Amino acid sequence: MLNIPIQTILGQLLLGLINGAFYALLSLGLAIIFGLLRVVNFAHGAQFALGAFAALILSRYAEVPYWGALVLAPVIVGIFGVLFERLFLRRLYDTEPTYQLLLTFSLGLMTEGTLRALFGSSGVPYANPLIGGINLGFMFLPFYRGWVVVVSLAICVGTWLVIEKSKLGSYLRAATERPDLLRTFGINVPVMVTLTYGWGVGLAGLAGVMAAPIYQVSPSMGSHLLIVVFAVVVIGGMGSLGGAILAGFALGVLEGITKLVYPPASSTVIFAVMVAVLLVKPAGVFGREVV
Amino acid sequence: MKLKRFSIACGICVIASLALFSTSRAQEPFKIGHLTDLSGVNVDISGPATTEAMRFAVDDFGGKVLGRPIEIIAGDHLNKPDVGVGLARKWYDGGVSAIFDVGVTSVALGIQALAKDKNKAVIYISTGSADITGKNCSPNGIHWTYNSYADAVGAVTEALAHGGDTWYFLTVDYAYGDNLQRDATKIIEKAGGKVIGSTRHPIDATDFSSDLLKAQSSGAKVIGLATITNIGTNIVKQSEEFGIRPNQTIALMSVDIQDIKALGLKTAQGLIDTSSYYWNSSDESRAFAERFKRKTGKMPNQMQASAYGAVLHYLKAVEAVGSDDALKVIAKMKDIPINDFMTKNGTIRPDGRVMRDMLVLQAKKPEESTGDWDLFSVLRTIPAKDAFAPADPSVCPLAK
Amino acid sequence: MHIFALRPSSLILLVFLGAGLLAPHYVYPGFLMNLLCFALFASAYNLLVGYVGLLAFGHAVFFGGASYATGYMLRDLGLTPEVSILIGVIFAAALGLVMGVTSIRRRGIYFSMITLALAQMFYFLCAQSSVTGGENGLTAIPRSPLFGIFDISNELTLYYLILAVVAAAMFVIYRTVHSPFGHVLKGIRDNENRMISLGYDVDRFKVIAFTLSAALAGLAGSLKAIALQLVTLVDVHWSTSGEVILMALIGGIGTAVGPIIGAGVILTLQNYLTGFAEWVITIQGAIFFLTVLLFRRGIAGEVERLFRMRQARSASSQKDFTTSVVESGRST
Amino acid sequence: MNDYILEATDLVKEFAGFCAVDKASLSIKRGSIHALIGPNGAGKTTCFSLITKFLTPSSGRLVFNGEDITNAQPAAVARMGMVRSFQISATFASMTLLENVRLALMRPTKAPYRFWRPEASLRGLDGRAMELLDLVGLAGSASMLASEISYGRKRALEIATTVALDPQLLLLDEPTSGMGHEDIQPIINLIRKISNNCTVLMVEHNLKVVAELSDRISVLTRGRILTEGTYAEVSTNPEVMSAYLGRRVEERAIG
Repeated sequence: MLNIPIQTILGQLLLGLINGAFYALLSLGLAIIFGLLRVVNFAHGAQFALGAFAALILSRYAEVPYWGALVLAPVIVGIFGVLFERLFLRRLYDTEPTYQLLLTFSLGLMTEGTLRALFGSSGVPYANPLIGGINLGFMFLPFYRGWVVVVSLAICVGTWLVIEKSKLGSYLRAATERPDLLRTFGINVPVMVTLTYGWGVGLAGLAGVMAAPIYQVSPSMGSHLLIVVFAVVVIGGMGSLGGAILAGFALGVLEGITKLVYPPASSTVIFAVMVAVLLVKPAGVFGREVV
Repeated sequence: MKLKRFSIACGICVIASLALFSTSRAQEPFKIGHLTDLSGVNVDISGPATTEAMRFAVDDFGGKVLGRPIEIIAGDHLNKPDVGVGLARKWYDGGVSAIFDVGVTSVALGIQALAKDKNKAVIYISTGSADITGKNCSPNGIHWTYNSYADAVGAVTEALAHGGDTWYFLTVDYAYGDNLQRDATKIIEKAGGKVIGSTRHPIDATDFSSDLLKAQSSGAKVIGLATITNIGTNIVKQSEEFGIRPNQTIALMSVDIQDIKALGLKTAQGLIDTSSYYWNSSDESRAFAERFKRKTGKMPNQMQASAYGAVLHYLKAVEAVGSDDALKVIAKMKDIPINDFMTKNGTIRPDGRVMRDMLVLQAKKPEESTGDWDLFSVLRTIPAKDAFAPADPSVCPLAK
Repeated sequence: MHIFALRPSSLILLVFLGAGLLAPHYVYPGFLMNLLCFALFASAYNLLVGYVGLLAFGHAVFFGGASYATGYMLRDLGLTPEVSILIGVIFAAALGLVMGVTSIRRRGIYFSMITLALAQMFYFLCAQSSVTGGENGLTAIPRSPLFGIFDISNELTLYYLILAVVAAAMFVIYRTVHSPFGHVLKGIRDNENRMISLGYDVDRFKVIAFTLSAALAGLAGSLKAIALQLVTLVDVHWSTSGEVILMALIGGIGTAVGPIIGAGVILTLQNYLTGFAEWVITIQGAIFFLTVLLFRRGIAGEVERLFRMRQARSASSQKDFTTSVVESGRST
Repeated sequence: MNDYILEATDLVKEFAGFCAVDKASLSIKRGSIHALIGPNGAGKTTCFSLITKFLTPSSGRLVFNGEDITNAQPAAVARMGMVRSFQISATFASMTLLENVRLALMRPTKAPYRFWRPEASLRGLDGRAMELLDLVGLAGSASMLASEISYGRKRALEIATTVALDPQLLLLDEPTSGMGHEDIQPIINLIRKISNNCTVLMVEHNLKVVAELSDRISVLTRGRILTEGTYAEVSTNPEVMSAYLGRRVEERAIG
């Protein structure tokens, strides 16, 4: 079984990278929310599904094409996130993280349940906007999958630059560590926190729109991904954005390799990696340990 | 001692709330249960709409049996065996004579054992596992609508008939997937075909491009999807991107009208579904479908449609026996032929398998479809003896 | 000890025991057995999250693992129930020891994640193994006679047996919480670094607590295997770990009776919300949502807080309740 | 056994390229009260954590009572008789004052592992616990919860808990930080009282406290020991004046 042709290996690696693009986008959103707000966002999977459904509803009732939904749906999901943060999550900032986690978890439950009650469980199709592909010699690469990687990379790198390298980003980081200090400089900290949550959630929505043409749009499309993406963030180092992005792509590739060697383990291998990483590097590969 | 008073108050509350749950026993209706997924991932396969179909049957039967009014209790097992079996146990102990539908195999197998224990009847509608009439067969259980074997037969034979003699399987890494692949392989090899490879995926996988790529490079003429329905439709959708069809045929073994609708005809066209029912196959089936749609807003699938016949047949047998003793009623059900709007002269095998002809349906091209629910054309009918695997006395002692 | 000298919390537990004795005359025993098993499971979990402050996310491993072990012993090896239960508990304790030793050095969210990861790996093993029956699970587990002689196939007999075992286990938890060992655990929860500076090997205490909690969760799982005569993959799935967290939360983390109430609420929701069909999940979510926002201490925690406030007002000099088990909320 | 209960040699601690403690050496004489002072950010707290083993030094050597403890665990050092307090008062909020002290008293016994014994089995320790509470003037509030008492009394409770372990070396991390003036004098008296039975090393900001209590003083700046001596020696050292006192004057001028 191990005499696998090189074309197959290349193909699997590339496919892994493509899947990694989704992981990276989702885990980036999660890492932003955790890194800057210290909130473990368990609604992330449902917000991912919400993004896909937003695109679907936009095309069905307003005839907004994919390209419009790509911008609008994340904004809509982001606004939901902002409202949720402003109205509810905010009240729990001075409690233990467990309660924030449980609140987002129940938000996820409500979102998924409502989508299922309204749209059923079997899923709804969403048309592929980029039909066709090119033959790379070792595999056939659909245009749409290529597009996913490009968008994901662009968004990931852009977000990382803004938060890690720009002045706005340094305010953000400072805001969450020393809100009192920033307030004296006249910067509105609660608004920044809200916008950060909105941005993280918007990224989940964006991933949802991008997933819509590949997967069936279904209420449970995010719940499988949720704990996998959590694992990605932990491996990368909670709060490390670069770590989340790299670990996302790396996991995609690792899954690809597992599919070659022992396919049934492909969705479990990540947890083995996570245990190993946490035992050796307690704060994740790129994390700084905060006690 | 305020806290002590609190604890006593607490106790009173507990006891009072217990009393609230206590059942008042007035006139005893004849109770049958509809146990299925009413809210979760499988709700579209059966769900609350099936309860409606069962109500039709009760109404058409006259609302009474053995002089008692018939009551249908609906319950949600949330796809969790402990919830499902717990509920079933409670129903049986509370006087429910028969449970219909169920779904998820792990729940069904739990109830199969329970029904035998309690000597009650259970009639499976949306459950697929052929084990119900195989190694887990029971004199108290009837497998009514279809099973995993029948589900696959149409797609496999149709592909074989069109020259698909080399196969590659994408199989879910579960006993269910194994069985499906094993059954399909038997049919393929009997027809002179060959299985040249397979790959297994975990049940929580979402991306199948890697498996599809392997299947593509294997050069097999047919890619068989021996997997659960949700995954199957996802694979079909993803196969579009990689341009797998028309070079290779995709044989989706477990699929239903809801899934075809979910995929959309553009993607689904040409797929084969083996089903006991299609709403547009005869005047009688159309009449039932209209009635169903008026009530629920959608067309029935085979589970929902066949639930009607299952309840009707069961009630007939109860009336004929004159009691709800499960062994006697089920023996009676096996005695009399099944006849309703969708099943003609159906029989029940000793192992509990309902034998009925199955329809081979093919998803239409988008341009051929004239309406929302105009999804299939009927290709042919598979006679009952070919639609189901023969009974195997070596695994089920009931089979003769 | 005179009965009126008992703590209020132990009195509440006695009241619950009394209610347990009467309950089968009012409520269906099958439901009650399930309730008892989950109440014990949640209490065992509460021992860890409420009294040590460890938010483990993989307790289904012990519950389901012991369930499988007990089911297998009863069905495939034909052992008697008491031996099967014992083996289940030992199996769960061993799993707990391994998971505890592996994860205990990590703190906060990392601890949660490593327990989740180990639980996912255990789930994978269960799904692959032939012993567990894969996705079909172990069905038709026999209710063999206890000690080879006592018939437990009768629902009511089995119910009282389970009630007795669960009550004994609850007493073990109660005793543990109030023992010198329990004080050490609370010390770790309140201020781990201070405990280290007092010379306590906190990791060792945490591992012992983890193992104890795992063993008790295993006992709950073993009993469930006999009560339901069925074990499936759901029992080791992460959603079951999540469910037990919700039970502890809704009832009140760190309270003696909270987990029992929490188990009751969640199982009742599952059993009695059916009328809402498609909206069940949404309603469940909304209930959890409101609980977290409005009744963060959980039902028992909030009730206790109210009484404590009244008490503080009426008897400010009387301080003899300050050692009450029922801690209001968790200190950070 | 020599005169020094604790000897630290060339302790170094680096955090990601930044050197918080740089070759600090320190010897604490048995029976003395030794103070470690220095301006903000001089590395006092890091130094303190290194000695108590809550941090592991990048290099250097620590000897306590003639035993090398460079790589020991913090709990193990505590059991050897070196007990620390914390900057932010470290009490067990959900327990009574009596239980707080008892938790320390029961540590050397076999009780901690006995999960099957009732709480009443600890009654034997109550007498000693009350003595200790009495020592710090808290005997009257023994049954109050630790979360219910004032900040100053929490510090006193913490000292009672620490003394309960009968330490040979007591390490106090800013024992008067965050306290009102009225609370400081009782704490000074308390520290003097307990120093009869053990050696004390304290990190302290309040120079009045340092002047009043300490036998010897080490001054730390930028991770290095600048000088060591009595209060009189140190306070007249010009280097200390510029590095430490000078800065305090500046701060005061700004503030």
